[in-house]
Amino acid sequence: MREITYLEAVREAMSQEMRKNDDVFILGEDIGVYGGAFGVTRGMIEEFGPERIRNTPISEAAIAGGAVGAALTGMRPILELQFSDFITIAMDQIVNQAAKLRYMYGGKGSVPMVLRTPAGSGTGAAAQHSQSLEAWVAHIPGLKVVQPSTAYDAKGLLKAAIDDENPVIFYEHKLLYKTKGDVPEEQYSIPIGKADIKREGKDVTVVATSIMVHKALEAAEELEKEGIDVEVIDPRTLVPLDEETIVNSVKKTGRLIVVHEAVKRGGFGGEIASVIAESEAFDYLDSPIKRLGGLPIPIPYNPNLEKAAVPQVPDIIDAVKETVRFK
Amino acid sequence: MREITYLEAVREAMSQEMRKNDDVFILGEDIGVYGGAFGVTRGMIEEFGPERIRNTPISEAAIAGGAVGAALTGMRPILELQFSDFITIAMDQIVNQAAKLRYMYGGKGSVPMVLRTPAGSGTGAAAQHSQSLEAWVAHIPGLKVVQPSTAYDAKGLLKAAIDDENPVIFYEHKLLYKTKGDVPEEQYSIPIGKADIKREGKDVTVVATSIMVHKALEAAEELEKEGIDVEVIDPRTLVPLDEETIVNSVKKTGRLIVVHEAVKRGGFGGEIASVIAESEAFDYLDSPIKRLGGLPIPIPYNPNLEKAAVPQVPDIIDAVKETVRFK
Amino acid sequence: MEKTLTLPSHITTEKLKDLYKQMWLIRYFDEKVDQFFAKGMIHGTTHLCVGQEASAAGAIAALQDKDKITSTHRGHGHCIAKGAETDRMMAELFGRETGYCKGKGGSMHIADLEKGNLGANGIVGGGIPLAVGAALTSKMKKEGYVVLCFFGDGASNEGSFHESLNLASVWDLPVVFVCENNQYGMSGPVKEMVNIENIAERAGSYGIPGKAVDGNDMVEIINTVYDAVENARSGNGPSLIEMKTYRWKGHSKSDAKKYRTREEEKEWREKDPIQRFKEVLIEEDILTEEQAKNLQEEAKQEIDDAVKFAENSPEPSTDTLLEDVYA
Amino acid sequence: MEKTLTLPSHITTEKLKDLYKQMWLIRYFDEKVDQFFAKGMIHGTTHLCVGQEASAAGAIAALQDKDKITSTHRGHGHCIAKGAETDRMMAELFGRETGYCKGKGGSMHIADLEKGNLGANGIVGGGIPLAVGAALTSKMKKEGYVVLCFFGDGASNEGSFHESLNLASVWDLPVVFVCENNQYGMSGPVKEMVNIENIAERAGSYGIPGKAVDGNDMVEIINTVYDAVENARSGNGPSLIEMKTYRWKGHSKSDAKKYRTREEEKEWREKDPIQRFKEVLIEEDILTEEQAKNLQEEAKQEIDDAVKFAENSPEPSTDTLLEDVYA
Ligand SMILES: Cc1ncc(C[n+]2csc(CCOP(=O)(O)OP(=O)(O)O)c2C)c(N)n1
Ligand SMILES: Cc1ncc(C[n+]2csc(CCOP(=O)(O)OP(=O)(O)O)c2C)c(N)n1
Ligand SMILES: [Mg+2]
Ligand SMILES: [Mg+2]
Repeated sequence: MREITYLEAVREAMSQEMRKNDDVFILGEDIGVYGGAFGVTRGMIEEFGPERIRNTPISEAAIAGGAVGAALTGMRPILELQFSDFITIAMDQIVNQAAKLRYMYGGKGSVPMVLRTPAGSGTGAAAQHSQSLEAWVAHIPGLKVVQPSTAYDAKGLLKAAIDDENPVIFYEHKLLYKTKGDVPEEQYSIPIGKADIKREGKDVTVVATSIMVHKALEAAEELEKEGIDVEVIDPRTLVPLDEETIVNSVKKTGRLIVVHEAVKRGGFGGEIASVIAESEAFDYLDSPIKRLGGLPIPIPYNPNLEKAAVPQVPDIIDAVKETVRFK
Repeated sequence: MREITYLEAVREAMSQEMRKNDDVFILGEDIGVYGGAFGVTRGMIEEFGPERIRNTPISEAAIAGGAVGAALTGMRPILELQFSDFITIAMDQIVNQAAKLRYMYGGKGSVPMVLRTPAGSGTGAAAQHSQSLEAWVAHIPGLKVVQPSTAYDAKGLLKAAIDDENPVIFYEHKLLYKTKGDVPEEQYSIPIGKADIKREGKDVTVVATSIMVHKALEAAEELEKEGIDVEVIDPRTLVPLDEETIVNSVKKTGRLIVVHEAVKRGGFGGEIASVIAESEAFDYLDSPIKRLGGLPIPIPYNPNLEKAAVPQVPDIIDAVKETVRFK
Repeated sequence: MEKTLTLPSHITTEKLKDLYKQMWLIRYFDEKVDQFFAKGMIHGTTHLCVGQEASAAGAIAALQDKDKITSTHRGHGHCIAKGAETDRMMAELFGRETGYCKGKGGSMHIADLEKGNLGANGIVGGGIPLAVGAALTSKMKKEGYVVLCFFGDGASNEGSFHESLNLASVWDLPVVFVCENNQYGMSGPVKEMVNIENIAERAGSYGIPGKAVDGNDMVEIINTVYDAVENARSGNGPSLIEMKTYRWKGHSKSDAKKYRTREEEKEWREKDPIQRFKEVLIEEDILTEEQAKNLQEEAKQEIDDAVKFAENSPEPSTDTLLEDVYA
Repeated sequence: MEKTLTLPSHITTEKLKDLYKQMWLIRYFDEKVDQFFAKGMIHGTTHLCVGQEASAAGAIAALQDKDKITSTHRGHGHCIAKGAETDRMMAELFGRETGYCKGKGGSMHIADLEKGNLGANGIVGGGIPLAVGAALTSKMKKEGYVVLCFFGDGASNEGSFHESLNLASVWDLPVVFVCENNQYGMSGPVKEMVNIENIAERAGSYGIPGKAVDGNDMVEIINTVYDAVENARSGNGPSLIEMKTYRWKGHSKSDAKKYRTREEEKEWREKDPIQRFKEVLIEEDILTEEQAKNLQEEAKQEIDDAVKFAENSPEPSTDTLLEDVYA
């Protein structure tokens, strides 16, 4: 299989679908000749033209609401929100409109749209451009929430998201854009709601999301040298969450660590930890569940500080050792 | 001591402070002669005049940002956001500005403002006017989050919030406005970050927030008849969270149930449950931690449906029994 | 019987009679709702458009069936004018299973997608971006419909208004923005919330036509909206129409109307849009007094029947609670 | 040496010379930053205002010391003009402990509260409501200062622009809104993002004065801003000034500038604001060629020193990570 980057995988998923389905189009800031802030749509306006690759004014509320209105009336818009931090401006349209219209209308209408947006720190863009706010949308009934960690997953999940009849918030991680992986050329779909065991192991389950999947895998390799066998599970989608895969893993390993980049306090890790603690897996737990997440601070600018603000490989290694050592 | 309503307690806290401190003022939609959507500021424009009781246009982003800018330059604004659901429109100013300015500026400046806002369901106002979104702001470093459940707490916590040098999100519950309680006439302050044990008990700890405190107390009374002794803890503030009080209680009872009205998935209950599970109290747990929260749906209009969407007294009773019965 | 009125050709004398009856339907509907709320027979809140019948009936009369509307919290009139069945509307207000939203939406969320009513909206300004999106669909799919977007004077101070009008303008979309200026928000007088004479002047910011009309004059409304809609349909882009009118009732169910005088109310009641329309129709020999009376009676009867239908309809089962969130 | 130029009285010939040097400081500062980014010596991103020196230096020259500004992501020029020390600015870009934000903020978050610079802002349009709030403080505390609020052409399409200008207008606040129209957002040409000739026309929506000026003409800028500021100071409320200018560099560090032509860039380089200002000063006998050269040299030297200061400053310790979140 061919290797392409995560960024190319996202672009390919969109391009292939747009070739087949005239209802799909993209709107967003600077997605035309500029190619978007991270270059994801580069080249697309040349192929699809400005009607389907719609450069918008800097008006996050209107473009989000515009996508909702277009979706409600028969289009399948993909909204590129330039940085996921800017969802703060589009929040009403996403949460009070997109997520709720169908329910409020008593089951009429649907809002088949995808909001794609880059999240996370590590680029030196500081506090207003580096957040991981997926916990907000995961809290809102009516939305689905996807966080691919690999090029392969990105392509397959984006296809599924575009095909979904509901609003899907699709988080891309800035630092993953340039990572490469094997990706089939043809279209394929990864079901939304299916976790992936990225590494099998028997001593401890690490549930990691987005970029933390890679850090967990790195940690696992280190730990293997010390004879600790880590299972790494990537939920891939937070809503719906594949509880079954995680429960089964914990029943096997008896230990659970949850890692995300988002601030730990109030992050989705609390949800995952609690769901497992409330499940049949509770009886199998040999040590307390551990959560790793960002510090309770805005993301700082200085690169050393920035790195120290979110979990890194050594933090995961330490957490695993502590968990495995318990009792 | 005199009995007044929760609503009157909120108003009194503001009025007393405004009489003493010229820097304190209120801004918000319809807070003038109309008295605010729920009547909280009724009579205040007559006492303090339109300069300090500032009726605003329907512009949630600008009024939130206006409060931030005023706070940064020496005022102590209280922003009344008409319904807490509308924070979706003010989110950028609260999250990207108010919460982060001081940190981004390297510890310079402060934003002493209070955003007061009514939350919760039960009034038939349906999906866009009934949410409990406190988990969002509790996830954001730089904000403090307060949720009083009684008239007494409302007055003392609001005084503390106004005195605080940081942005405080102060959630009032619509159904609590008319509830009464003993409230001292003089000013007093309840420290932000101190939980309150609303009822002592030895069999199970129920941590409940806002209106759920009352439902938990009702449940406790019922359960007492069956010989089950419930301790009810009201954290009162989510950020900072008084972990110590909860940990000590769980060490005593060995059982924990967390109840909030907000949607369970991704709600702050996951945080509380996880914090306790990660603490020294873990070893004392005799049964799995249980969370009760809203169903994963927008709040429906029909009163029966509306009630069924969030935890009620019988749900708490059932959860307690199940927990106590465990093993 | 020859018309000497200048009106669009699809406004036949039959249609004019229908419109007269429709205005009464709107008025009786909302009068009934008012009574039921006063008696506590309806849950939640409501916003009545008594006095504003012309802006709803007149503006929508200018449309073709395939055209769409977005509505507001004060949406009963728009909904009836766009062809909704009053019995299912009333059932919705009663929270019944037979209601437009199966009892899940209530007054602020009635939608009738089949008839092109994209829904009322509880968020002030929330529907404006949706209208832009629906217009985008029309343009991209060449569906030939125009979207009529209703909102209030208060809503014109929301950021969504600004962003949406700009977006519709630069994308040349077939949408007509209709500001129903009823002189107040909830309580805020437009004179204190806006520093210009006519909200229609705001069209200048977007390079689109803007026009203020007498919002209680059916003939002027129909003609003005018709021209704007057909202009939009021809590909000439959006425009903004302001209709000066007045709500006779309080903002919502509990409103002492302290923010305005009884004299002002009286003045506006004398500009009763139904009465004025009747005078035109009689003057033009389209209607006799007797026929007018009959139409009014028919309307009253329809609303009485709607109430019976609603009262006799079953409550939704709580089994439906979790349905309709996702498509 | 007599001035024949008409300028506000506080603009002495000394001040004019300072301003000339200041423009060079701004240019050299950003040229250096550009080089360091190209070499990968600075982390993150940056937005350079080379070519826009007049709008920063000229507008701020019109202020009194006690006046305040809010700035943007493209804020180095504003910051220098408001009196910041270039060494501490450069240190901030290097992420050093001696920087304005102790390395926590970076380019987009430099603030200098003591000098009245309320801060750059990473959120497009995010600073506009802050300016309104600061102006409210001035009015309520009778502090007599005016706030100058900078933002770009792109920002004028954000809802925050609309809400803020309206609010400032109805509250008659001492704030002057300055739109630096550099013809593009990140890539979006103002001509495609706005359907009017001058953004200044948007003042009409708020009943405030609006004026478009040549943003590369120091004299016109100083006089226009001075009049607006003194008008605001006298209690006559806000106004909007648009400065037509151009950014010579790309939007941020990686920008192929495909959205514009090299010819257009050349045309605008010929309108170099520094060169034009020099010509005026020489024409007016305020400066000789030689003096001009010296001032330019001094500026260059200051920036070279700033770089040395930054390079020699220590990195912040990760021990400071958790500090500065709360006051
Ligand atoms: C975003 C938002 N802010 C505030 C409210 C509360 N609210 C409901 S209706 C209303 C007044 C709206 O005024 P206008 O747009 O003039 O419409 P009218 O009620 O006069 O028809 C307000 C403030 C809301 N529902 N949504
Ligand atoms: C709310 C928001 N949307 C988008 C961006 C990304 N962004 C940063 S600068 C910029 C262009 C801003 O254009 P303009 O206001 O004209 O300022 P200029 O960069 O031209 O100085 C964009 C889109 C942002 N930082 N914030
Ligand atoms: Mg109104
Ligand atoms: Mg620009």
